[in-house]
Amino acid sequence: MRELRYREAIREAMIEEMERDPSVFLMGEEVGHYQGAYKVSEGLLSRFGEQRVVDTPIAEAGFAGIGIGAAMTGLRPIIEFMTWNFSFVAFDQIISSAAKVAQMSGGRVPCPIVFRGPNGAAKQVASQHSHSVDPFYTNIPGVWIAMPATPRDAKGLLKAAIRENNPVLFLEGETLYNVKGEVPDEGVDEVIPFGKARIAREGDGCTIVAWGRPHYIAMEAAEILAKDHGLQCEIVDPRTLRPLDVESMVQSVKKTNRCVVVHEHWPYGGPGAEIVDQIQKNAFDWLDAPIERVAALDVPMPYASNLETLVLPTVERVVEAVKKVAYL
Amino acid sequence: MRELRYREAIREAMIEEMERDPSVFLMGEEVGHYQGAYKVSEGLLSRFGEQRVVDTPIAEAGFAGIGIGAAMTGLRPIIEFMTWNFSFVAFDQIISSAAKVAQMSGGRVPCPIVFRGPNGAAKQVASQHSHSVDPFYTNIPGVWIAMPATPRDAKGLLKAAIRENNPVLFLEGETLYNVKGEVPDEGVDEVIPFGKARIAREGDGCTIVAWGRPHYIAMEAAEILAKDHGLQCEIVDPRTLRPLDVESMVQSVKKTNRCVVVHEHWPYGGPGAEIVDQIQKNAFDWLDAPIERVAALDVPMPYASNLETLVLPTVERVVEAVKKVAYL
Amino acid sequence: MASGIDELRQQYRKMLEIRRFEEEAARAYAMGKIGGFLHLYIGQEAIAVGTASALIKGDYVFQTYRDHGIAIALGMTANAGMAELFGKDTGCSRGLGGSMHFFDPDNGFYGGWGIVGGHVALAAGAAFKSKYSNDGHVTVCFFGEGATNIGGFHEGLSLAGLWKLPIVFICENNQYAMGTPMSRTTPLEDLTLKAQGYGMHGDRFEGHDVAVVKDRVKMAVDRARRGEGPTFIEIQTYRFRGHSMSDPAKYRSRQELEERKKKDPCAVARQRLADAGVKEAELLAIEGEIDDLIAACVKHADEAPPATEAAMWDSVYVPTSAVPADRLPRGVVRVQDGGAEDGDA
Amino acid sequence: MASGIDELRQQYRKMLEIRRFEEEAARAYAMGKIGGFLHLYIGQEAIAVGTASALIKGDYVFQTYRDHGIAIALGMTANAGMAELFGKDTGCSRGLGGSMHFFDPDNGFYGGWGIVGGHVALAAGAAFKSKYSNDGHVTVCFFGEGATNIGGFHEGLSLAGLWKLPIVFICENNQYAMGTPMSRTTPLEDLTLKAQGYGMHGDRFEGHDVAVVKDRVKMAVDRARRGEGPTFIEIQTYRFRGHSMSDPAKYRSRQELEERKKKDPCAVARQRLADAGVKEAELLAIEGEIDDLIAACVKHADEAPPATEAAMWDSVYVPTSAVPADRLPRGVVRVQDGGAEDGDA
Ligand SMILES: Cc1ncc(C[n+]2csc(CCOP(=O)(O)OP(=O)(O)O)c2C)c(N)n1
Ligand SMILES: Cc1ncc(C[n+]2csc(CCOP(=O)(O)OP(=O)(O)O)c2C)c(N)n1
Ligand SMILES: [Mg+2]
Ligand SMILES: [Mg+2]
Repeated sequence: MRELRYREAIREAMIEEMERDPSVFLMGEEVGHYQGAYKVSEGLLSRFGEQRVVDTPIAEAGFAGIGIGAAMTGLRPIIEFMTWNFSFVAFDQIISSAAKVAQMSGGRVPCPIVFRGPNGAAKQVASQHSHSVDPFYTNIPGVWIAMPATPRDAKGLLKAAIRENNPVLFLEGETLYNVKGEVPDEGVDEVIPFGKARIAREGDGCTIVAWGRPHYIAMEAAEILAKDHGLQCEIVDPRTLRPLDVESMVQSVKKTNRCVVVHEHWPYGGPGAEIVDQIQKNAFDWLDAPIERVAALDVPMPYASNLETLVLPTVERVVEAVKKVAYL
Repeated sequence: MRELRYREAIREAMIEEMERDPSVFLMGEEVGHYQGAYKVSEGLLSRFGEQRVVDTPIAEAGFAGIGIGAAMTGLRPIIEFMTWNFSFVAFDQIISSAAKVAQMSGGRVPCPIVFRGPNGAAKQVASQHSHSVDPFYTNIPGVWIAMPATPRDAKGLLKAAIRENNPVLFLEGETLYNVKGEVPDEGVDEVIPFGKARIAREGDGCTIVAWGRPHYIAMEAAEILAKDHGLQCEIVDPRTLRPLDVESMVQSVKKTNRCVVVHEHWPYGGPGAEIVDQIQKNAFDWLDAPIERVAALDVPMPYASNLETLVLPTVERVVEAVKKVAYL
Repeated sequence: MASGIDELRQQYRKMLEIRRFEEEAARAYAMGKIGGFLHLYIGQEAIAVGTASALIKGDYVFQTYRDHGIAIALGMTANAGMAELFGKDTGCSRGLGGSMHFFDPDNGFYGGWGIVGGHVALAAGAAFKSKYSNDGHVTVCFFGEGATNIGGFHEGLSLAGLWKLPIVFICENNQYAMGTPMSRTTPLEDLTLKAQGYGMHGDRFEGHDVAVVKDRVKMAVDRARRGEGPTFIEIQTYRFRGHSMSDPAKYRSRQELEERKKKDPCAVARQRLADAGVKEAELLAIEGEIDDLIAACVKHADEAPPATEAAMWDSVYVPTSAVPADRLPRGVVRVQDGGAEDGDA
Repeated sequence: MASGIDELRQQYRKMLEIRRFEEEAARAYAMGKIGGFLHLYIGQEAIAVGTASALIKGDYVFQTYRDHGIAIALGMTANAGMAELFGKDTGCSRGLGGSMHFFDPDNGFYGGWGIVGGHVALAAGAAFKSKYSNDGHVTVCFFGEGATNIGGFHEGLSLAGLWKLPIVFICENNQYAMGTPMSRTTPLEDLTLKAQGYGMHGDRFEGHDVAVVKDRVKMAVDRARRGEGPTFIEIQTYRFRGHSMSDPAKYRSRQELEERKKKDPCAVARQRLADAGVKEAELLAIEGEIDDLIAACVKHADEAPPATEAAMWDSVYVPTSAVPADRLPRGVVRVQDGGAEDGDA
C-alpha cells in the first residue's frame, strides 16, 4: 500500500472512473482551469479536456439541475459543490428532483449522479460557510450519503458512488484534504460497499460512533482514555450515513454496553440523534448508561478563533462524555 | 369560548396583530386577490389594502429575501409559503440569511419575521408536494419552529410568533385547516409562549409525543388502548419544536415509564429522533422499554391513494407501537 | 410552409384525444376516482401537438404539472395516462407519480414536474447530454409565464445560453398563474425581451393554430439542431378551465373566457379541415373513434390493478451496485447483481 | 457636474483609508492575526467611495463578502473594522462575523454577505421597507459580475422591477469571478442588456474616477428616490489582488494587471487633486494622517478583548418575547422582559 492524501485519493477515484466510463464527467465552479478551489481536481482538465471537465458560472441550482437532467438521459455526472454550504441554493433540486425522479416515474427514469464537495467547518470561515449538511440530506429517501474519514475510504466509496445508479451525496472533509493515509496500490480496483461500517479501533469499554473529521477526534480521545483510565474504546465509523450500518453499531454496543456519538453537525436531530435512536431501540437491554452525544454547539459558527474552538467537538469533550457513560 | 376552524384561528391571529402593529404585513403567492390558496387570508386584502397584503410572483427565494431585508430594517413581515414544499427553493434564505443575521452582525441586526404555510402531506398531492419539513428546519439554531395541532394553539402561537424578535417558522397542517376547536372569545388576547408543551390527555400507561396532524392520530389510538386494554396514554404535544419542551416530556415518561413518538416526517433523524435522544438521556433509569417511533415510511410520497395511506402514520400503527412498549 | 392536410388530420385527432381525455379526467375527478391536483390543458392543445410535430424520435421534452397534453401528443397511450390518474399499476408512472408526474421516456417525455422552474435546468441537462454525446437531438422545455420570475428559470436559461445547448424554451403564456394575471407578476408585456439577456434568440406568437405552432417551433428546433443555440419562445394562449380542479377561476370574466373560446384550437383545426374539403362525415368518424378510445381508456383505468407496494419500494432506489443486498433499506427487497452497466462493484 | 475639490479631497482620504486598511489587513493575515477568507477591494475603491458620496444618511447599502471598502466609505471606523478582522469584541460585528460579515446599521450598512446572490433580495427588502413606510430612502445593492447568473440575482431584480422599488443595483464588474473571466460565465459583453428584461433602467461605465462614479450613481439614486424605479448599473473595474488571500491569481497576465493599475483609482484622484492645485505637502499630510489612523486601528485591534462567549450566545436569538426565560436554549442566559416593541406577550 501507498500513502496518499485524502484530496489525492478523491482525485484518483475520479480519474480512474472517468477513464473507465466515458459517460462520467465532472462539472462545477472552478473545477477546470483553476484546478479546483481546493485543488481536488488538479490536472483533470488537461487530462480529459473541456468536454468532460466543465467549469460553470455561479449557479448551483442550475448546474445541479443540468447534472440531474444529464443523468436522467444517460450520463453519469459528478457535480462538485465548491463547498456544501452552496448546495443550499440547490436544495430543491436535490430533494425534489434527484431524490424523487426514479420513484415518481415508476422506476422508469433513474438518476445516476454524484454530488460532492467539502462539508463542515474549515478554519474561521464563519457563519455562512461552516455548515455540516448531513442532518439535512440524511432525512431524504432516494439518495445515499457517504462521508468518508480516511483517504482509503474516500477513494473506495467514491468509486462505488460513481458506478451507482442512484444519486449519491458525497460529503468530504474540508479539513481532511491534507490528511494522509494508506490506499491500495495503483491498479487495485477497490470499491467499498455502502452501508458497511469500519471498526477503526477495537475495544470493550465504550463504543464511540464518529464519522468525518470527528473520527480523528475520537481516535485521539480513545488513546487518552486507554492511557489514563485503561478504558479501551471501540470506534465505529459508519462511512455512509445512508444506508446506515445499524447492525455494526449495535453489535459493538452489545459488547461495550455504552456509547458516545460524536459529530460536527448541530445537535438537534440529524444522524447523531438517529444513531442514538437505533441503538436505544436495538440494544436497549445492553445499555449501562444513557447514550451521550458530542456535537457542535447549537449556534451559527462565530468567526473568532477562540469561539470556533469552543463550538466544535474537541478531544476533551469526547473524553468527558466517555467518562460520563463509563461512570469514571 | 367559541369554536373556530384552524384556518380561521390563524386568520384571526393575523388580523389582530396587523391591527395592533402597522409594521406587520402579509406577503406571498395568491394571499390577496385570490384570498389565499387555502383561503387562510380570506378577506385580508379588502381589510388592509394592497400595501399590507402583498401578492407576489412565483419567486420564493426572492420574496422570502424581501421579507428578511424588510425585517432587518424595521418591519415585521409574515411571509406565506403557499406550501412549505416551496420553501425549498428559499432554503438558503432561511438558513443563511434569516437564521444567521442576528448573530453574525454581533446582535446588531435582528430579524423579526414569520414564515408560515401548510406543511406535510395533503390528499394525494404526490411526490414533490408532500413534505414534512420539520426535520430540515429544526436543526438550525437562530430560528424557532412552531407546529400547532389545534385552532387555539394556532392562534395563540401565531400571535406570539408575530410579536417575536427572532425568525419563526410556523408550520400549519394542510389537513388541519378545517378542524374545529375551542378558541378564547374575541377580545381575549391569548399569547401562547413557545417551549411549553400541552398535555392533551393524561395517563400513566404510556407517553405519546405527537405534534401536528399525528396529534389526532395519537388521541384516537389512546381511546382504543383505553377501551381495549385499559391502558391510559398521556399525550404530550410539544407545540413548538424549537424550543423543545424536553422537561414536560421527561416528566411524563418518568410517570409512564414508556414512550412512543409519532410524527409525519420521514424516519431518519429530525425532531422524532431528537426527542428519543432527549428522553433516553434524561429519563434513562425510568424507561421500561425502548422508545418506539411511528413515522411516515422512508419513501417519497406515492400518488396512489392506497399507497399514501400505507405511508402515513395510522391509528393502527400507533396502537401497535404502544402495545409493543407496554408489552401487551 | 403550411402543414399538409394529412398532417393536420393527424394533429386534429391528437388534439381531440387530449381534449376528450381531459374532459373525462375532469368527470372522473368529480366522481372521486382521481385525487390530488389535476391541472387541465384544455385550450392549449395546439401548442403540445404543434410542438410534437416539430420533433423527431429521440428528442427530449420536459413539462410542468400541466402535462397530459404533451404526453399524449408525444405518443403516450390514453390508457397509460388515465391509469396513472386513477393511481393504477398500469399507469405511465405505475400510479406513483399521478397527474403532475407523467413520464414516458420511450417517447422522449421526461415529465411532469411540480416545482415551478425546477425542471428548466433538468431540460438543459438533457440538452447538455445531447451536446456531450453529439447525438443530434434537441430538447424542448415548456413552462408557464408565471415561471419566468423564479431562479430556476434564470439559471436554466443562463447556462443554456452560455453553452449554446440544443434546446428550445417554450413559455406557454396562458395569461394567468393560478389567480394572478401576468400584469401583476412582471412589468413586461413582451416576455421575449428577456431573451437577449441570455444571449439567445426570441420568438413570440399566438398558439391556437397548430400549423403555425409547428412551423415556428420547428424553426427554433432546427436552429438548435444545427448547433446555433437555444431559443426562447413565448406563445400566447389561454386555459379554458381553472388553474386546477379546485379553482373556479373567478378572477376572470365570462366575456373574457367566451372571447378566447372563439380561438379554441380544436375548433380552429376542425374548421380548417372542413375548409380544405374534409367531409363532415369523416370528421365525425374521427371524433367517434376518439370517443371510443377515451371510453376504452377509462374502462382500462377502472379495471387495472392498483399501484403496488413493491413498485413503491423498488423505485425509491433503482437497482444499486453500491449497496449490498443485506444493507438495503427495509422494504427494498431485491437480489442484487450490480448496476445497469457494471457487475463488478 | 464634477465634484468640487473639497469633496474630492474627502473622497481621496476615504479611498486611501480603505487602501491602507486593506494593505495592513493583508499583512496581519500573513502574520496569522486574521483567519478565514479575506477578500480585498484594492483597485475598486472609487466605486465604494463614489457611491457613498451619492447617498444620504438613512439610505441602505448591501454588499458581498468584499465589504471592507463600502463599510469604511459609509463611515465605519477603521478600529471597528480591524477589530472585527482580528476577531475582537470591539469589532463591528463583535468578532462574530469576520471579514465577510461586516455590519454597521448606524451608518446604513447592512452587511457583508457570503452567499453569492443571497443578499440581492435582502436589499430589495430594505427598499420595500422604504416604499412601505414612505421614508424617502434608497437602497444600494452591490454584487460582482459573477453573481448575475444565479437565481437570487434574478428574483431580486424581478421583484424590484415589478414593484418599482427605490433601489439601485450596482454590478462591480471586476472581470473575474474567482479564477473565471466573464467570457466563460456569460455570452454577453454588456450586462445591462439584462436590464430591460426586468423593466428597469440600465447604465454602464468605467469606475476608476470617483467623481464619475458619484455622478452616475447619483442619477440612479435620484431616480429611485423620485419613485421612478430601480436601475441596474454595470461598473467596469478591476481587482489588483487575487480573489481572496489564498488566490495567487495566476489566471491573468502580469501585463494585464500592470495595464489596469494605470487606472488605480487612488492615483487618479491624487493626480486630479494635484492638477487642481492641491500642494504635494498637503497630499503628503493627508497620507500621513491616514497612515497614523491605520496604525492606530491595528494597535486597537491587537489590544482589544477577544470576542466573547456571552456575545455569541446572546445574539443567536436576540431578546425574545415568545420564549419564556426558563425555556431559552442552553447558553442563552437572559432575564426576559419582552421584545423590543412589546412587553405584554
Ligand atoms: C416553487 C413553486 N411555487 C409555487 C408553486 C405553486 N404553483 C403551482 S402552479 C402555479 C402557477 C404557475 O403559473 P404558470 O407558470 O403561469 O403556469 P400555468 O399553471 O399557467 O400553466 C403555482 C403558483 C409551485 N408549484 N412551485
Ligand atoms: C452560491 C455561492 N456559490 C459559490 C460561492 C463561492 N464564491 C465566493 S465568491 C465567488 C466569485 C464571485 O465572483 P463575482 O460575483 O464576480 O464577485 P467578485 O468576487 O469578483 O467581487 C465564488 C464562486 C459562494 N460564495 N456562493
Ligand atoms: Mg400561466
Ligand atoms: Mg468579479
